[in-house]
Formats: sequence, C-alpha cells, structure tokens
Amino acid sequence: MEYFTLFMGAVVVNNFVLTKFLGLCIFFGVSKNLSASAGMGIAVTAVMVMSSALAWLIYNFILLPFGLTFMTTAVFVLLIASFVQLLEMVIKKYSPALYNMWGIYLLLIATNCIVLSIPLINVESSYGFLYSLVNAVGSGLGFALAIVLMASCREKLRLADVPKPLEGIGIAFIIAGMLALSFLGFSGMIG
Amino acid sequence: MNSLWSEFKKGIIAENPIFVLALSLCPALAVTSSATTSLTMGLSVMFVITMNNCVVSLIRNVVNPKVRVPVYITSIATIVTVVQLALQAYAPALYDALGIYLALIVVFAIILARAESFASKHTLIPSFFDGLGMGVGFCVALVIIGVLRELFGAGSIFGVKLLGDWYNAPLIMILPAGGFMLIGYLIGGWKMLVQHMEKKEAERSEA
Amino acid sequence: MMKSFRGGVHPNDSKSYTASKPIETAPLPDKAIIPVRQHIGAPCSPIVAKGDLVKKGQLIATTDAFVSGNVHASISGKVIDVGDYPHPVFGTCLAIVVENDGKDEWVEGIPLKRDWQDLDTDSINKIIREAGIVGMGGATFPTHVKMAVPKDKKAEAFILNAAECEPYLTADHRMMLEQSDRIVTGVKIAMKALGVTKGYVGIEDNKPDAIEAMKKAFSGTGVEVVGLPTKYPQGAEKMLIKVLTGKEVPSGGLPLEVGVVVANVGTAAAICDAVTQGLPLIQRVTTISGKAIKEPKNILVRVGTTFEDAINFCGGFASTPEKIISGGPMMGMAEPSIDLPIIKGVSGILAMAEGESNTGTESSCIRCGRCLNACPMGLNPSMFSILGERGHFEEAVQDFNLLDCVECGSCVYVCPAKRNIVQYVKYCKAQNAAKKAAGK
Amino acid sequence: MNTAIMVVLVMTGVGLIFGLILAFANKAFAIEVNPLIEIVEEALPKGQCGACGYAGCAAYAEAVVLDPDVPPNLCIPGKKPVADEVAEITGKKSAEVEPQVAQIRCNSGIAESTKKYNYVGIEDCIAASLVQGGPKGCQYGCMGFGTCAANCPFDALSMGENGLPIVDQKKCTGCGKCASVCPKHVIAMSPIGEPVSVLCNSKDKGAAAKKVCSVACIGCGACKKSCPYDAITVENNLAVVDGKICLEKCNNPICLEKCPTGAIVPLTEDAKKASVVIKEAAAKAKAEKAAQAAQAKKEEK
Amino acid sequence: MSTEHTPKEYSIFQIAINLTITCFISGIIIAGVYFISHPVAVKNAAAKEMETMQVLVPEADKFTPIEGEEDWYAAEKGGETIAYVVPGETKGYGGKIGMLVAVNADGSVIDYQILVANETPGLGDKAGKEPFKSQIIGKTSDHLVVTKDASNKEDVQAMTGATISSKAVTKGVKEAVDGVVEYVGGVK
Amino acid sequence: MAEVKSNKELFNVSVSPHIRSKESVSKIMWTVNICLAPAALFGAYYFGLNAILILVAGVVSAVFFEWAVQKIRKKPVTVKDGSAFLTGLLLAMCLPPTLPWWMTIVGSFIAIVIAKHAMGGLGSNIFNPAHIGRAALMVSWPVAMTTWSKMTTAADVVSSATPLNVLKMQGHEALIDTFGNASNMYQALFLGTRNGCIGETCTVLLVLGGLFLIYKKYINWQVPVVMIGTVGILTWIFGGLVDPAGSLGFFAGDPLFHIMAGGLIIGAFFMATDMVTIPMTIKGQIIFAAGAGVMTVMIRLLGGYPEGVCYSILLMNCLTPLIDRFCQPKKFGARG
Repeated sequence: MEYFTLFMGAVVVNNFVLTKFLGLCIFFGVSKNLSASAGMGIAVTAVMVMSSALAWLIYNFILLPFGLTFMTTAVFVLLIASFVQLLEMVIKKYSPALYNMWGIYLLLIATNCIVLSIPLINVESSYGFLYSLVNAVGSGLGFALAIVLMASCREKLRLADVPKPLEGIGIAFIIAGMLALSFLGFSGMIG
Repeated sequence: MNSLWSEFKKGIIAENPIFVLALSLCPALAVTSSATTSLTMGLSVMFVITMNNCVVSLIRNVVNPKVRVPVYITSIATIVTVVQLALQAYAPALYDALGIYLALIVVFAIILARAESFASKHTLIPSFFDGLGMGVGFCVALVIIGVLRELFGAGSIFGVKLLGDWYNAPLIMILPAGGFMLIGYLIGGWKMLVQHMEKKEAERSEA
Repeated sequence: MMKSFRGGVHPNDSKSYTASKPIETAPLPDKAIIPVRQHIGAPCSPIVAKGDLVKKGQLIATTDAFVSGNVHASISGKVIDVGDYPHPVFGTCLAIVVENDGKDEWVEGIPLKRDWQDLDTDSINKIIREAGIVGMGGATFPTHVKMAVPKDKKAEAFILNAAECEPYLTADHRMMLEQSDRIVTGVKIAMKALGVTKGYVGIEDNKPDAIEAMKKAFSGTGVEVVGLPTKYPQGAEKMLIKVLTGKEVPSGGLPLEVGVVVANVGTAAAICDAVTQGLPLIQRVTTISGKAIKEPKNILVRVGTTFEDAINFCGGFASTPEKIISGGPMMGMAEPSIDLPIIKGVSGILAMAEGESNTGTESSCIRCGRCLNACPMGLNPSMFSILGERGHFEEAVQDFNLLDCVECGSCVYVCPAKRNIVQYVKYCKAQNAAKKAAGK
Repeated sequence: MNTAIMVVLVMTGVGLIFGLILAFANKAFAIEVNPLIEIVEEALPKGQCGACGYAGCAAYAEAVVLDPDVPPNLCIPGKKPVADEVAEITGKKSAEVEPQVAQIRCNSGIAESTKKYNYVGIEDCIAASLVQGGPKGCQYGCMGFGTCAANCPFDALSMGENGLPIVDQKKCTGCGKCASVCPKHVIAMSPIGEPVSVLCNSKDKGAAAKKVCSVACIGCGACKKSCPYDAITVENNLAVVDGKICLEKCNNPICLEKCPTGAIVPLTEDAKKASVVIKEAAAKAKAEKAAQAAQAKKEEK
Repeated sequence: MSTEHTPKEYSIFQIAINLTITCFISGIIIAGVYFISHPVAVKNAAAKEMETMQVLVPEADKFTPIEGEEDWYAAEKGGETIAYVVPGETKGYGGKIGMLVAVNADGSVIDYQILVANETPGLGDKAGKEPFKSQIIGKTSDHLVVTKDASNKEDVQAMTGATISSKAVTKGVKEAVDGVVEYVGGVK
Repeated sequence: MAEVKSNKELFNVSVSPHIRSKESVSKIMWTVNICLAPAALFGAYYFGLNAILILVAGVVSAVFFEWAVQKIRKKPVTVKDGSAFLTGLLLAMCLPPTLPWWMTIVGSFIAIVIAKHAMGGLGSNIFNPAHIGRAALMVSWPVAMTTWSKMTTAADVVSSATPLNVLKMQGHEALIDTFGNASNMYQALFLGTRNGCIGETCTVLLVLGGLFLIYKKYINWQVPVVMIGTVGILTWIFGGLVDPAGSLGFFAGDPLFHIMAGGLIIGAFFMATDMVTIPMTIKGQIIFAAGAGVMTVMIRLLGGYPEGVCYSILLMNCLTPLIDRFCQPKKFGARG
C-alpha cells in the first residue's frame, strides 16, 4: 500500500513536471506530436529506472560510507551521461528500428534534470532500493502522462488560430499552466 | 571589440536562453517565485556558464571527441559543486532556498549547449563573452520572471513590500500554474520585442 | 419498423410547389445548344459540322471511349455553330448548336417497334450505349457502364432509385404517377439484361401516392416496392443499398461489389424508350421550382433548351433570384447565369429568392458534433473543414478518410457555424490530386 | 584530509571506469553517420519553401550530401552565397543561380475586369477556382483571394487594394512557391530588373479577352513587330516577353507604345522614364503628323 | 592533439585516460574547495541552529544536547533547565513538515518554528505565522486539537481554507510535547 | 473600359448545399444562456445583492474582454453570439456569493483572455474557460473562494459551510443535524435553499433548464445521465467509507445528497456538455462523462477539496484530444 501511495503520488498528485518543474526542456521540446512524446515518455521512464538503480548502489556503497555525499551531483551526472551514451550506442548498433523510434531522444535525456533529480531525491530522502525504483517508475510515468497530454493538446492547437507571438512554445507554456491548474484537483489526495 | 560586444549582446536579447531558445526552463519556474532566489540562481548560472565556457575553450584541443560530452559534464559538475560548497558555507539560507535546483545546474542544457556549440570552437576571449552574455541573458530573464511573480503574487520585490495591505495577492502567481502562464506570455512578448528590434535594425540598415 | 441508415438530415422538402403539377411539355427551343459532354467520362467528338442539317435523334457526337455517352440532336434543323459555350457543370464546353427548323422530324429508322423479350444481355447493353443513356438523377454516369457486369462479379439485385430525396425536386415523383408503364418496362428490361430476378423500388414515404402507384404497377413482377423514411440522402446509392439489402458497399467500391445495380426512375424510362422504340436520350423531365419562379412546374424538355427558355415557360421570375441552381439544393450546382443548356443530368432548375438559400456567415467550428451525427458515411466532416483551412490536406485523406466523402452536404446543412465543409472537401481533394500529380 | 583524498580517488576511479566503458563501447558499437548533412542544413536558409524540389531544407541537405548527382545550387532563396557554401562543404562545383523574382502576370484589378457572379465561400483562390472556375470574368486572370500571399514563406507578397498581389522585390527570394500554388498560373518567375513585361495571362482570343478585361493582351502582335531584338513572342493569343533579352539589349522599350490595351507594362524606373519619353515622342510625332496633314489640307485648299 | 578532419582513431586507453585525467583534476579542485569550505559550513550551520533555538527560548543562555535523544536540547538559564527544544515532524498537505518546538518542563508550548515545509503559499504556510501561532503557544497536549467550531475557545481554531495544514502542524507540536512530557516524566 | 456589372445583377454562386438549417452558433449559445437564467435569478434572489453584483460583473467583464481581445487581434467581433456571455454567466454562477466582485472580473479575464483567446478563440480552447477562471480564482484567493455566507433568507441554517464541506469535515450525521432532519436536507438541496455557489444550488431549475436543452437536442442526454449516474453509484458504494466520524462500510453513502449537493448538476448539464471542450462523438462523450464522474467522486472522497466537479471536468478536458483521437466515428463500408 505504501508503495502504491508513493507510486500514485508520483504519477498524478505530485507530478514532477507540473508541480516541481522538472524535465521541462523535453516536456516542451518533444511534445509537438503525440507519437514522439509517447516514445519520449517511455524512454525517460526506462532511463530513469535504470539510472536510479545504479545511482542508489553507488551512493549507498561508495559515497555514503566514505562521507562523500557532497559529491553526489558530480558523480551522478557523470554516471547518467555515460550510461545514456552507452545505451544509445548499444541501441543504435543492435536495433536501428528502436533507435529511430526513441533512440534519438536518448541524447536529450543524458543531460536532463528529471533524470538526474529522481536519483538525487531518492538518496536525499534515504529511500530504500525498491522504494527508489517505485519512485522512479512513478515519476517516469507521471512525466509520460504529462507529455502525452501536452502533445495531444498541442496537436489540437496546431489547427487553431493561436495569436502569432504565442505560437509554439508560448502557447505550450499556457497549456502547461492549465494542466497544472487541473492537476491541482488531485492535491491532498495522497501524501 | 565590436564582435565581442555582439557575442555578448545576442545572449541577452535575440538568443535569450529562456525566452527565445527555451532552454533550461526548470529553474525559470522552480526558483522564480521570489526575486531574491531568482537573482541567486541567475548569478550562479552566470558564473557556471562563463567559467565553463572558459575551461572548455582552454581544453578544447586536448579533449578526445569520443568523450567530449562526459568531459564537459565533468567540468560543469566540478564548477557546480564548487558553487554548491561555497553557497552552503557562506549563504546557507540561499542554499536551502535553491534546494535541489542548485545541483541541477549541472544538467542545464544551456550550459552544455554553449560549451558544445560555441566554446569548443572559439578561443578564450570570445567564449568568455559568449558565456557571460548567455549568463546575463539567463539572469535577466530569471529576474524579470522573479520580480513579476513576486510583485503580483506577494506584493513585494526582493522581499521589500511595495504594494500596501490593500493588495490582495493572487496566489496563482507563485504557484506552478501561474508561473507557466506568465512565462508563456513573456515568451510571446519577447518574441514581439525581438521582431520589433529586428525591424528597426532592418530599417536602419536600409536608411 | 422502417429501415434506415446512420446519419442523414431532415431538411424541409419544399416539394409542394410542384408535387401536384402534372408534367407539361415545354415548347421546342429556337435553337438547341447541345454540349458534347453531358456525362462523367470522356467527351465525345462532334461528327457534324457547321451548316449540316440534322434530324431529331441523329447521332451528332460520339467517341470510342467506353466510359462515355453518345450525344444526339434533340431537334431537327441546321447546325449553326460548333464551339465553346457555357455549360452547367464544366463552365464552358464544346457544344453543337442546332437551329430549329420547326419540323421536329425523327431521323430515319426511329421510332421503331421492338420486343425486348427477344433481346439478350449484350444487345440490350448495346442499345443502351448507342442511345447515350446516362444516370439521370444528376450524376450522369453512363448507364451501359453500370450495366456491364464484369466476369468475376455477379449481379444479384436491381434497385430502382425512386427516393428523390433532394428537396424541391418532383420530376421522378410525377413520372411514377404518370408514366408507370415506361418505368416498369424499363426495370424489367434492366433486370433481364443483368440476369437478376430480384428487384427493389425504394421510394421515400413523403410520396405515398407514388408508392401506391408503383405497388400497383409492379404487382406480380416480383419487384418489391419499399417505402423508406424521408431522410436525406436516402437516394444516395450506397445508402439506398444499405437500407434495402442491408449490405454496405465497401469503401471506394462500386455497388456491384455487393451485387447490386442501381438506376434512377428517369433512367429506367429512358431504357424503356431506347429498347422498345429505339429512341435515343434527347429529352427529360425536370422540375423548375423555387420561390423566385412564378409558376413552378415539372416539364418535359429537350436537351439543349436553355435555362432561360425553361424558366420563361414557367412564367419567368417572380422576383430577382439570388441564386440559380441546376439540380437539387443539396448537391446541385449554383450557376452564374441562365444562358445555359439543359443537359441530360439536369434534374431540376431552382431559382432561389433572396434569403431562400440561407448561406449564413461562416464562423469557427465549435465542435458541436452535429456533422458527425449527420454524416451518412461515418466521417468527421468538421476535421475536413479545419484541416482544409489550415492546409493539412494529406492528413485529411490519411487520417480522416476524406476520399470516402460523397459531398452530400448533410454536414453543411446542419452546421450551426455555417461552415462550407463541402467546399473544403473539394478543396482538399483538389489539393491532394495536385500533390499526387506533382509527385509523379 | 582523508575526505579530500577520497574525493580525488573516487573521481579518478569514476573517470577511469566510465572512460574505459565508453571507449570500449565506441569500438564495439561504432557506426558511421555523415556529419556533413547537418552542416549543410545549417547553411541553408530554412525557409522550407521546397523550391529545390525536396521536402524541406533537411531533405535537400541529405540529398545533396549523399547523392553526387544533386547539384549544390538548388536553393533558390539562398542565391549564390548559399550555393557557394553548399558547394564548398560538399566539394561540388557551384554553378550560377539565376536570380529571380515573382511577377504577377495579370494587371486586371477590380476596376479593369468583369465579374461572372458573386462568389460566396472560402476566401482562397484554389477553393474559388473549383466553383465554376472562379468569379472573375477572365478565366485566366488573378482572382485576388491572396492564396499566393498566404503561402509565401518569406512574407514578400501582400494583397493590394485593387485585388492584385504586390511583390516586395526586396523580400522575394524567387523560390517560386507562389507560382506553384496559384491555380490560374498567373505568377511567373522572371529575372530581376526586367524592364518590361506583358502583365496578362489570357489565352482568350482578342475580342473575348477584351470583353472581360480592359487591360488584356489581345494577342495582336503589335509589340512583337515593334521589337528590334525579337524578345517578344505571341503564342495562344498571348504575348510573352523574354526578359533576359530586354535586360541585355534593350534600352528603348518601344513596345510599350505599340500596345493598344496597355498590357505591356514598364517595370523598372528606367523603363518607366523611357516609356514616358517614347510616348511623348509618339504624341509629338502624331501631333506633327496631324499638323502636317492639316497643313497639307490647308495647302490643298 | 588532432584537427577536425583527420580520421578519428584512438585506442581505448587514450580515450579512457582523457576522461580519467579530467576527473582527476576535477577531484582535486573539489577536494580543495571542500577542504576550505566545509569547516565554515559546519560552523555556520551550528550557529544557525543555536540562533533558531535562541529565538524560541529567548531567556536561555545555553543549550546543551540531551544525551540519548537525537537533536534534543535542554535550554538552560543559569545552569537550570528551563525548557526543552525538540524536533517535530509531521505530514502536511504538501508533504513533510519539519519543525523545532520549544516546550516548557510542565508540558506547555513556548514557541515553535517550522523549518521544512511545502505547504500552499498563502494558506498552509501561515501555520508557522501569527495568528495561528499564538493559538498554539501556551497550550498543553490536551488542547492541541483542531476544531472548526468557532465557539470553541479551548482548542485550536483551524485556519480558513487550510484545515489539513492546521491539523498537521498541531499534530506535530502535540507529538513533540507528548515526547517531552514522557521524557520529563521518565526522568522524574 | 469593359462594362462592370453591379453585384445586384449577378447571381450568388457557392458550393452545394444551398439550403441550411436554421440553427446557428448564437442561437445555441443564447438558448443555453436562457436555460441557465432561472437558476441564476434564483441565486440572485436567494443570496442577495453581492450575488447580483458578481453575476453582473462576470457577464459584463467577460463580454468586454471578448470585445477587447477581438479588437486588439483585429478579428471580427463576435460578442453578439453569446458565447462570452455564457462564459461569464457560468463563471459567476460557480462562485461563492460573498466573493468580492472584482475577483469575478479577474476570473473572467483569465477565462476569456487566457483560456479562450490565447488558444485561438471560440472553438479552439481545450479547457472550459469558465472552469479555468474558477480554478484560477480558487488557487489565487482560496480563503475568499471557500468562505460561504450565512444564508440571508432561510433562517433555519446556521453553518457557514457548504453541505459538502460539512460532510467532509464532520461527517454525515453532523450534516443531517445542520438541516434538522434528512427530508429537510433533501428539500433544501432540491430547492436550492442552502449554502453554495450562486448558481449551483437550485437543483430543480437547473434540471429543468438542462432538460430543455436535451429537448432542443443542444446537448446529448447521455452526458448528464452518465456523469450523474457514475457519481451516484460510486458515492453510494464508497461514500460511507471515508466519513470523518468513522467508516460506515460499503454501500452506506448517500448518493442523492452527493448528486444534489455541490456543482454536480450544473456541471453535468452545462459544463460537461460544453461542446467545444468535450469529445465530438457520442462514444467519446460517454467516456468523458464517466471519467468526470469518477474524478469527481475521487476528489470529493479522497482529495483535499470538498468539491471536485470543476477539477474533474478540467482533467477530462485535458484528455479530450486523446479521446477524440481514439473515438473517431466508424466509416461507412469499412471492411472488416
């Protein structure tokens, strides 16, 4: 039940994109069409889970015992960047189809705040290993949900007579604001 | 000199990292509910981006292209960690206010982007100005957002109460939703400003 | 329970102007402008020249192309010009102008007397082709093409389309009342040619007298006369087939895919004339109606008579018309002038008085979904108009099945925002065709 | 102090491990992509006008890099500098790109033309052309719903008050997008600085053309006869000026004066001046002739 | 080392050493800065904590850690324990709320300060400010209960629109008080 | 000069069809306005002067903002079509009667300028403008938005909270106590003599207005029926579980109360049927309505707010483009 609460909390109630402003670059950059955004959502979730696991191990077995917690940021970012680069190369080599589907987003993910922040939050809140993974999955799916909603709204607005200066990223922000406003309905529900 | 000035200037207006390039948006929202935190964040980023540009332009010739990105990230991470440590020691209140977002400077796309697209191709001096310009642009954008959000959302700027008690502040401005919408409109406004300036420029060059 | 199809609309049928008016024969025109193209398919080439003398029923333009329809002189007289003239469908078209000599003589050999029972499929089809019979409901698809059943297909039923779902039009209605014999014979001939034993007659139930008359006329023939709910577009081929046989013609397919051939009332009568008497198609019954017409009528008129002559026969205009339409108000074409010849497919001429056509000002789509409910083809018309407006033509075809649209106009009729959806559909189709052509 | 040493150790360790992994991965999973494509794309103006014949700038960049037969000068908006740049990047020789601008070959505004009917429907030329060929009396003329202006990727076309599009020569890059969308094919791409042109697209016979438009080319051929350089041809009742010949050879556009309907129009300032001079001279000559005739008459008397 | 156009052929070792050296240098820099800044940071943090406690219990001249209880302090004045400063934690509307509570030896609240909270600005975050604060101060465990009944003057009135935050803060304070009472009772 | 015919003599030519139904956007909008009017008038009468002020401010400012935006954007001014009037009216009807009137103007600014015109104006907005306005006010001035007046004319109720608030904070028993007995409560809910937003209280008038819209076929009956039904069934099953006074077990909820209390009726009949922001196909609309019902119950029973209709509809609004995408009509003659 505790895991479920954490999971649901991360997906809707405390959606990282809409309440913590994480992952906005991709959120706005890759939400122009639905299929790309869905691919991105999956990619982020996958990377986040894997890097969370690795990061948790490094933190709890190396950094914490030696009192090096202030170096977490530097180590994690290197870890994720290298890991993602490796992942990208592997996919490119062995599954060009998969690479074309969402491999191209991987490089974007390498330096993305949501991917870095989840491991950071996990260790800062001293979550256990499994708990960290659940948090990562939930946050990733929350991100996927937000970006898919965003993309579907933007696809619809592509056909609308949006004022010129607001076209593109401007209107995307306004939609995001309204999504955030709507998601406030979940507040207080869990946690 | 002129070209240095233009390297510097483009980062502030025409290629403003937040309003035009739409990079590194997370801090633009997360820490801008007050002007003070916005400024701190802006200055931190300015420092990091300028430093990193310098470092990258210095080491660009000895970096192996295969590990270019990790090396640049290491450089950024080092600088950020230094900033983190310094703030923690000398301004703990701000350190707490910025929270996790300070650590996240590491992954701000704008920093890596400048390193990749500018500093890795230019010498120290232009890189410095490019970084500084981008940093200032970033900082300016953040402060604009911070000031507006604080003014409307709390009636004060930099913690100084400007609007009297009569002002019943709408909380939406300091909440995510209002922040998103405000930035949306600022981006629109900025676009109009840039277009207006370009038009002026074109007219001048024609005349 | 009455059978029906999904979607459709209920416009005011406005048939009372002419429903009770017997068919009158219009006087012969002083000159007949006979376009060489009165059908879907390849245009014919004239085989007469300026100055030639022609007689009624004489072949004056023809072609070898299969999908085409022969053109015959509708009056006797002298060819005074062969050149470009205004055309109700194509704007301008090559036409043969015959000056009336007042004799109204048939060309040699017709009329004749022929017993259709002796003819086989091929000869019936040949007669139909030679007579230049085309679909007279307005689509003008050559009838012999329709009747030619490919080897791999088999016709199972023949449907007489007597729905006449377009508002205003009553030509078919009157023909059913007055000329049921011709129609019955025409249907029998068609059924023989197709080798089918099953026949249906679909009539909308706002014409109870016609249903009655047809039931009587078809009694004992094995042809089932069915009253259908009055709902536009009941008379659209695919809808009619669905309602009468329960089969859905597959997307992009012809009725023959489900073993059905559909023909209009006028077409059946023309088949009868051609097969039993050898008469080519040179005249038709058409409805002249609309508020701006002084005396709305159903008239029997020769092909090539101008709109103006026909309208004058009906007393001329009662008021300045805002719009002239050839065909029905739902799918007919608005015409820029009345100097146009009546061709085989003109099922009606409507002169709309000011305000009658009620176009309204277009505003943005409010996504009310009425068009979705009205669309008999199960499409999303609102998206066509929006995508067309924004220039996403390929998307309209790929994601929203634009090419299935039959342009029946139901969506436009119900649209509260008065959007010109059908125009957007045509626009998208044209753009797509252009893109495709450019791609090649 | 211990912590400090640990920091250095850990960082070095991390660097070493990741360095080795990445380096190994690089060998193991190496794949070749051509970085030139991106560089070429960067050099293109990104108008996405499609004048090059490819679906957007990226597609052209890919084609020009990968296919040796694709010339580097297809980008019309970019003109020579871009062609040179692309040529340099791809190592292909750059050929001269003819600088062009859009020219509206119809001069029949609201006042000069007749109307067939009142058009009610979508304000778009292509949509209107589907309705009985458009409301304009002349079936070849500009309908004036501004589809060209709406489709110009460089914002160089605007609709004038007389219902005809106006080309901003400065902004026009000659990409030809407008010409491709015009359902009446009224827009032609012509050389920059062309002194005169027949601003008419009507292939109707003289009388028919004249009936629906007061400034139509009636295909009389007077201009053709007058031109000493054979720059004008008449085909399908329509005169067409070869701007290149005019540009190179002619500085005395006598054709302007010969046209009975004024369908030939001076385009440059020089040509306008020249036309005034010619017309004045012609008027003078006419006056003189008349005077002479009068004189002669007088003398006869 | 190499120019852009030469073919890129490096040995694994070359590549790895490149990153390793970078990390090594970075490690040295971080270590250096840490070496300087860390003591300052520790000192400042401690000073800040003291300051906070001083605000809560102004009369006290010394705060001594209580053994056996993490982060508990006894506020002393002239060597006599006049109050206890204990951390409290509770779950509010927006997640964890962390606070410091100063409790009298008799179990009444002297003051409290919210350190970590993510409550709705303008609503829930008023739980650390007046007038809500003064409702809590002086109350004992029994009356640290939130009520919505305006006529109830004994208990704590909920803040309008922020019942959850009110309840959460009150609960946190109450737990701290209970802890102190138990501790004191246990000592005595 | 060729002769130029005057327009009068020329025929109009357009693409078929040449006859249109008499329905128009403005007719639909004004009919909805009229259907809302009785409930709004009741609210004005029942809550008094400030409520009237809010209604007027909401409507006038909404129309003004629409006019101003269209002027600035140089678009045809369409304030006469009644859509801005409707937005203003709906917004005002969903506000508490004690709200300062100027907040209504801020709300209608957000509704019209941000929620409607930033997205391209009528027909393009993704979110229900009135509800965005309300939600924005809710987070901006939560205190003002959750302060309820004591009733001015009905003397028998003293609580200053809405019935849903009482239920959430004090439980079902306390709720019935505030009304005296259960039948009093249902009567008050039905007639609208209770605390709540200006236009949401009078169930009977809202239902009548909604039925008229269904009769006119301006809205599909399935939407309100499914939404209200979902809320009814779910609150009946789960409503008793979360009572603050202790769980009452399954099937112990009070569906009738949940249906009539809060903004469900106005939401189901007038907000969840706003054609612009809901799916186009009937299948999609039923999914929308069911989803909105589920969300409403989730927020009421589990969430931080006592009322969830506004947020549930906004949340389903975000899903509308997705629902639309997967609920296209089935085309005629599709194989297989």
